[in-house]
This record gives sequence, C-alpha cells and structure tokens, in this order.
Amino acid sequence: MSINFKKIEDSLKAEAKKLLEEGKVSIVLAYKKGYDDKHPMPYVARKISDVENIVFNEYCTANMARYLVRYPRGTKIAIAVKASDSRAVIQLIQEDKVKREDLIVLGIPVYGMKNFKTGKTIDSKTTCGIYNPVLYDVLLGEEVHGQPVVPPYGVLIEYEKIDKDARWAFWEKEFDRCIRCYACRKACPMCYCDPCFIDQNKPKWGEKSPESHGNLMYHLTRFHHLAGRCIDCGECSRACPVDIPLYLFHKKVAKECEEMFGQAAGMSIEDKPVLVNFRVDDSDKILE
Amino acid sequence: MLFEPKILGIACNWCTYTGADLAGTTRLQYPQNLRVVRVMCSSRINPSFIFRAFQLGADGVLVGGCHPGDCHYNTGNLYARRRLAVTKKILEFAGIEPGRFRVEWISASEGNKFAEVVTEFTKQVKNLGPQTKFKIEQQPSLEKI
Amino acid sequence: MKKTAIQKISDLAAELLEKGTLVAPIKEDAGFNFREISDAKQVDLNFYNTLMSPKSAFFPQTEDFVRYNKNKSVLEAQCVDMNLGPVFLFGVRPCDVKSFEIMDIHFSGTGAVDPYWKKRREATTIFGYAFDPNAPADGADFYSTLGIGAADPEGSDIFMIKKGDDLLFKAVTPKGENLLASLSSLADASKDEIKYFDETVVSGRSFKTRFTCVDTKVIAKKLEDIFHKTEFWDKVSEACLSCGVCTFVCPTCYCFDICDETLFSQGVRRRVWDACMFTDFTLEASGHNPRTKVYQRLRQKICHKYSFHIRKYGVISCVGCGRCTRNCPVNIDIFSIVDEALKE
Amino acid sequence: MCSNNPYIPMPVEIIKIIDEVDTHDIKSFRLKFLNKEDEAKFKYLPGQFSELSIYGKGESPIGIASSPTEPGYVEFTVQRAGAIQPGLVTAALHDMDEGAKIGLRGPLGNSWPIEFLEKKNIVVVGGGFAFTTLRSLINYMLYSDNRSRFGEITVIYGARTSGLLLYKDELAAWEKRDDIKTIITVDKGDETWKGREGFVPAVCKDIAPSPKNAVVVICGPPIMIKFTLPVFFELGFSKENILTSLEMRMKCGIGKCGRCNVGYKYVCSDGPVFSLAELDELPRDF
Repeated sequence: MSINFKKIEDSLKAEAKKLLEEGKVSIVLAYKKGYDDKHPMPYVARKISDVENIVFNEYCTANMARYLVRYPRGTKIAIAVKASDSRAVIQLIQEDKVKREDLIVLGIPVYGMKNFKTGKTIDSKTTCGIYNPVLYDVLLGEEVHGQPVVPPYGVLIEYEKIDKDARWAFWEKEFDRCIRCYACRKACPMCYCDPCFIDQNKPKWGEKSPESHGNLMYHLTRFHHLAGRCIDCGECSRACPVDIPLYLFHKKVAKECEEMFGQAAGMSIEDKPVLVNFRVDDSDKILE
Repeated sequence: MLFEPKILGIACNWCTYTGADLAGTTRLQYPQNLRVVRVMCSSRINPSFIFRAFQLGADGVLVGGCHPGDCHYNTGNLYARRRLAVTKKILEFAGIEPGRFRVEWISASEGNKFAEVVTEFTKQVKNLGPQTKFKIEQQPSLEKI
Repeated sequence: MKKTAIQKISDLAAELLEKGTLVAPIKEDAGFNFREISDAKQVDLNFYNTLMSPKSAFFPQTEDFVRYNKNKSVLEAQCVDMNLGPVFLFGVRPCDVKSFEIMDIHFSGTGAVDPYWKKRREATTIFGYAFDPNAPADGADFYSTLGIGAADPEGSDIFMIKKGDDLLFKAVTPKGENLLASLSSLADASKDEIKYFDETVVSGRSFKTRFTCVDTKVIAKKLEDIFHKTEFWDKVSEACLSCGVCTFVCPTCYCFDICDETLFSQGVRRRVWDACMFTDFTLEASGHNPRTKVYQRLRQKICHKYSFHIRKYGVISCVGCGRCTRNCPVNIDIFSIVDEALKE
Repeated sequence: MCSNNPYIPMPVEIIKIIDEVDTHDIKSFRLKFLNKEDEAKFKYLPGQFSELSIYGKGESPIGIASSPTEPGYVEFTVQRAGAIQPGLVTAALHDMDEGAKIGLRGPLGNSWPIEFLEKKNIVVVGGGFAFTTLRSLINYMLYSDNRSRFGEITVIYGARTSGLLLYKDELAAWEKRDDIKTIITVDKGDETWKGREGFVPAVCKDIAPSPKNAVVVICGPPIMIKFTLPVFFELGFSKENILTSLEMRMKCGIGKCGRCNVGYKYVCSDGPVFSLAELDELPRDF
C-alpha cells in the first residue's frame, strides 16, 4: 500500500475550506509550495482564498505544532498533523500551552516522508516511527497498519553497545561541529522558553562562541529539558545545517524515561509530563 | 603523586547537610576531597549544576537529600529523584562513567552514613582516575603568552 | 595562463602549503567546507558550493581580541596577536568572491577600519573557481539575478576554470601573477585553452539562475516603501523560525557580538558571530527590545540586505549564493520574498 | 594589533564617584586616563558617548556627561541597569571604589551639532536620567570662551521627585547665573521642595520659548518626548530644529557589528544625535 498524497492534499484543502467557511477556526496551519515542489513551507491559511495554496506531499516534514505557541491564547486553530506532530500537540496541551478546545486537529496517517535537504526517506531511525496520528478530530486518509521497519529505539542499540570512551569521542566530534545557529531549538515544538537558558547572562550557563564546552553545555541541558517531553519528530536533526544526530540523544533520553517512569511523551492528554510528576513508589533503583 | 579527586557535594539543608554536621561533631573521619555546596532542597539542583561541575573540573559529584517521604517540603526529593535519574542517564550516554555521579538519601541523624558514603565514593572516584572528558581546557594564563 | 590536471591538484596544494597556509574546500560529514588544510590530499574540488561561506577565512566565527585576568588590573590585559603568514584561499566560487568586495566596503572601506579583516584580507591570495556553465544551477542560488556571472574572474587574484579533466589558471591581479609565476607544479596552457577560458568567462555572464534581473535601486526603494506594511511582513514571516542558520551561512552577513568569556580568573574578550534573527539581538539592558516579533526581525534582515545596505554603501548585501535558501529548515527563500515585495 | 585597534579599550582610573540620587542607583564616575597619549587622543564634543569596559563583564555604551572644557577627566553618569536582563557592566561599575581601573573606548558617535547651534537660542529640555549629555552641552556652552558663540540658553529639566534630580549643585549654580534661564520641575514635590511642580510638557507650554532662531535639544524617557514634541510643534518649531539622542543596543560602537542598525543608519556611528527631520526618514524600528 502506498500513500496517496494527492488525495490527502485534496481532503486537507476541503477540510480547511469547510472550517474557515463555518468560522470554526481563524487560522489553518498547513503547508504550501516553497521555491520548488520539493521544498514545501509551513503555511498559515487565514482566508478561504488562501486554501488553494495548501499542498501536501512527501516533503512536508515540518512539525506544525511548533507554530501553535506563537498565537495568542484562545485563537481557534486547525492544524495539520502527522503522527509525531500529533504527539507534540498532545504534549503542548499537557503543558497547558494550548487548550484542547481551541484546536481542531487534522490528522494525517503517513509514512515514507522524505527529507527535503537530502531527498532520503525518513524512517523510524530518526523519528518515532508511528504511522497514525495519536490525537485527531478529522482523519485525512486511511489508517496505516503495520509495524515500523526499525523499532523506534532500535537505532540506539549500536551506540549503547560501544564503550563509553568511544561514545564520548563520538559526541565530542559531533558537538564540535555545532555552529550555534539554534535551529534545533527553534525547530523544536517543545522548545518555547523565552529566554532560553543559554541566552541568560546571569547566571551564564554557557559561552556564546561555538567551542566544544559551550556546545556541550547547550546540548546536554537541552536534552535534559526535553526529557520526557521530546516526541521524537526528528525536526531538530533535520533542521541542523551541520547534521548533528541530535535525534539519537533524544531517543536515548526518551527511552530511559519510558523505561523508568512507564510513560511515553505525548500519548495522552490526561498524562502529566514525567519530570513535573512523581510517584511515591518510584524505585530508588532508577538512580543506580 | 597519588591522584586526589575533586568531588563536589551538593547537600540538602535539612538532612544531608545537617548529617554532615553531625559527622563532624562526632569526629568521624572521612576524606577531605569533598567540597560541599548547601542547597535548600535536593529538587533545587539544576542539572546544569552537575554538567557545569564536571566542566569546571570536578572528578565526581555527590548529591545528598532527605529520604523519600521525609522532605522538608514534602515532595521536593521525589521530583529530584526523577530528575537526577535522567541526569545520570544523560551523563552516561554522553560517555561519563556512571560511578562519577551519585545520589544518596542521608538524614540529619545519619552522620555515620554520610562519612561512609563519602569514604566509599571518594575511593570509587579515585579508582576511576581524573575526569577529563567534560573538563574545559583552561585559557593560557597571561604569563604564558 | 597555466594549467594542471585535476587529479594532480594535490601537487599544487602541497606547493602552496610550503609557501603558507592553505584554506580549501574539503569534504565533511555535513558537506563541503573551507578549512585550513594540513594534508594536501584533502583538497577536493568536486563540490557545487560549500555549506558555510568562505567569509570565515577573513571573519572567523570567533576572533580573540584581548586576554585578561579577571583579578588583575586592566593594564595587564594583553592583545592577541594574529601572526599571519601568507594565506591561500582556494576554490572560491565567483559569487562568494564578490561577497568579499561587499564586506570590504563595510569593514575597511568606510568609517573605522577593522584591523582584523584588513590584515587577513591583505595576507590572502584568492583562487576563484568558476561554476560549470554547462552544468545546471542547483535551484537555490540566484547570483545571475544580481548581475554576477558564473565565471566572473573579478575580485579573485587567480581565477580557475575547469576544462574537461584540466584546471586552467589565469592571474587577475599582480599579486596573483607573481604567485602563478612561482608555482612549478603548473604547466603552460595552450592557445586553445586560453581561448576556452575567455569564452567561458563570457558565456558565464549569460548563464541564468532563477529570477529575472532587477535593478537593485528599485528593490531598495520598494522595500523602504513597504517597510511599515505589517501585514506583508507578517505574511512572509509566518513560517520563519527565527533561527540563525541563514545569517551564519551567508557570505555577506557581518553582525557580531563582543563577549567576555572567563573561566576561573583567565578570560578572553572575543567577537562571535551574531544573528539579527535572535530575540536578544537588540534587547537592551533596560528591558526595551525594539524587535520582539519574528516579522520585525525578518524584516530587518531582508531590508538591511536589500535596501539599507544599498542606501548606505551603494551595493546590495547579497550575492545570490543560495546558501540561506538551501539550509533554511523551513525552506524560506529570501529572494522570493523580495520578489513578492516588488509585486506589492 | 594593539595600536590603533578600535576594539581595544584604553586603561582609565576612577578618581571620583558621586552618588547622584537618593535611590542610589545613579552614580557619576570621574575617570582619568592612565596613559598621557590616550588623553591627548581622546578629543570629544558634547553628545558623544564611550564604551565603558570591564574585563570579565563586557562593555556598555554610556554618554559622556562632562564637557570637553573640563580638562583632566571624563565623567560618566551611569544607572544600575537590569530590570529584565541583568546589566553586568553597570552593576560591576556601581560596586567599584575610587581608584579602581577600568577600560574606556571612544569617543564614539557624532555630537550635538555645535556649528549648527552657534548664534542660535538654545532650548534644552531634559527628563530624568537622560540629562547627562545635555549637561555636557550646557557646560560647554556656558564655558567663558564659548558663551558668546550662542544666543539665549533656556534649560527645562524635570524629574519625578527632587531626589532624582541629577547634578544638584550645578543646577543651583545655573539658577544663580543670569546668562542662562534654568527651570527645574518635579512631578510631585515633597515638603522641602520649593520649586516648580508639574510635568515637562506642561512646563514647556508654560514657558513657551520663541521658535525664532531657536533650536530645541531634547532628551528624556520616550513618554516625555511623546508628549513634549506636540508642544514645540504648536509653538512653531520645525522638525529640523528639534534634536534628540537615540538609544539602541550597541556592541562595537564603530558601525561594524550591525546591532544598532536602524534604516540606513547605524545609531553608533551615524548617531546617536539626530534631528526629528532625520528620524522621520528612518523606519520606526527603535
């Protein structure tokens, strides 16, 4: 079975049009054509005439949940989400950044998306590998059945196996490349702090220059801040101009959180993020 | 020369810090490698403190808090437990030896335990040797350039 | 005019390495980048264009000014010397070469002179390298729109054009001529090759990338006129994440921050690239920030490059290399916005 | 690299610290150059600014409060900043004692256009803490050799309370002189306050300086400027004859770092002094 992107695009347009016509939402977050067909851009449709510009193809990888926090509270928003994007929406609802009742979630079950920079197919090595949106009001297209090609945490195995010194050498090399453009945090739907801890000057957590120690501080702390909140959409690594495999670390932290606290991020709007929650019977073993 | 590790201790004001006091007043012997920072609660510990400590040259970090259930603020250490567990996993995946970071629950009356933990932890860190991975190389001092 | 086989490029690199520092494109995990070469074999010319722009050869991301000891008197602070020998910047595309001229006007042409830029510029010999006019453009760049040819030798000291398996070298400036004469690993070029070189330079001018040519003065005026049209800027910036990728990869973005970085007592005052897209770029200590919104920052970026810069220095601050477009996480195309603005 | 490098500060010593206001968050620092050559090079005019530099903290652009007619030192009046983003430099400066050594880069920016002001009547309007470069200008004009070059001088200076007035001794001295008209007002005076009460716009309306051959030099909080400008327009002042000084985040101070870019101007090198007519040409982005 393959995904019929044209059909999804059509139903997305129809749904957006209907919602705007009925006045149920004031904006629709979707995609539009960029400078060519292979490079679509996030798009905000505000008028019925805008709907024509909406596109959906295999390069529409951007996580639109990133834009939710930009609009004033109470704005009625319809948002087109893929599987991991819907988890971001759930996580934002959990953190009270958006209200469930303000959102109309247009779920898109999809697989085989392609990275517009490299043209490679995105699989569960770099993302969560779920096919169907977890939360939706309207499902555009048909549910996809089947298991991910690679288990979502499968890619970690080889890195967990290697010796810790080799792992450090690996990360040192990767972080050294960082140019501190902050595309990772800006592309991340869960990174909405203003100011970000790294921009504070008192206390100054890390240096601004892209040297290894400042980079290490920035990335490690960012991984920590996203512990139990990262929904594994892989946007950070795709946004990175120097290809740092940030998804690896995020996956590792997500996996540990899931194992320790028995809850994955962004799966249910009733959950609380694991690090702002506790159980009295949490085992001390997690500290070992 | 024998390697003497630098160990940062972050101790909660109500239990571990008082426990350390007790260890002192009862004249228990424990290694001098520990430098203690007092915080009001173990949940006040920002994980960045720990990353920063390793960057600034700590060979080990020991965090002390009240026993779960005994927190002066009722639930502080229960949050801290989860948070520090994540910190530990992050350090481990980045390549820091897990033995360099430890969380212990030590109450105000457990001066003995405090001395024991510090002795044992120091020994452990000593065996691991100097921590060089996170440590920032110093800017050359003015005299050298 | 000289030539060498592309396979033998490492011989030339070895010779240049003996004469000084060689900065050339090498293949890295994320793409090609200009780096200081230690091994002549690293040089790799099989690139369309590099990921980061070559501006870092003259304007590195961090530049140390002063070393100090926090606990000692200011009198003991020491300036950091550059100790520059001859530098060879190898394989710069024509549009990037153009960017150096634009940056020259800013850093050493008007007002106070930036000594770091100037010294580095003087120490460097630039080897320009033509785009292949027979190969298609990559789709993101638009240098021809701004009047830059695919094989414009101006601005380089020595210009290189690929002909089949050979690389042709022509000196453009006296500095380049002296260097070219002293290079023993190069052979003399034939008449045919000289002809091919000149023809390629000419045909490069008619090579077309995206967009049609527009007078820069028209763009400048138009952007100034619509500066206060908030709806327009709101519309074009709604996808913008306000990260710093576009400015960091840009060959003509020069904004920087001056930071003091202290560890224990030793510290260094240095300048670090900064980006007008960051929220704290204009945040004053009083708490006032004139550009809190994404649209204000994107507007500043675009208007600065395509309008203010022209009014202040007479040249557009863009060379159409397409790096910002290629690397944008959300595929914002800067010139499409300008194009849209012209239609407003 | 050290010589003629615009990024390297000159060493100076703090020779005097004056606590200016009763909230103790504004102090004047009198600085003396440690190298004679630096002092000779440091030729400035009222309205220019400098970067005060403390290694380990950073740099801060501050307007020069002393006048070039006061030889031997340069003075800066600095407010401890940091309601939102902690002001590292100003805080460190406030914690310093006399005798401490810091760095100074400058003079930077343009100045009040002295030649343009010559032979004209000058109305100086200041509010609160933004009086520093105005004080420099007034002292420059009042200097015995210079006084004859300028026409009538009117100073209107307001602050929230009498305790927040800067340079109290000098204000008193000006009030006694007959070649300068000094009007000092506070928003709300306490029991000891015997002077004028009221906001600056109202006072300006009251005084109603004649626009004939006159120039207004105005500096103050945005809200004051917003309400004072209409008063002067009504009196018949043209935009070319109203001058003000802009504030913007700066780093390099020499027009290189791009931070203070507004329109085609850099506030640091093309400013900070602009006439309203010039400001009208710039986009409202500051």
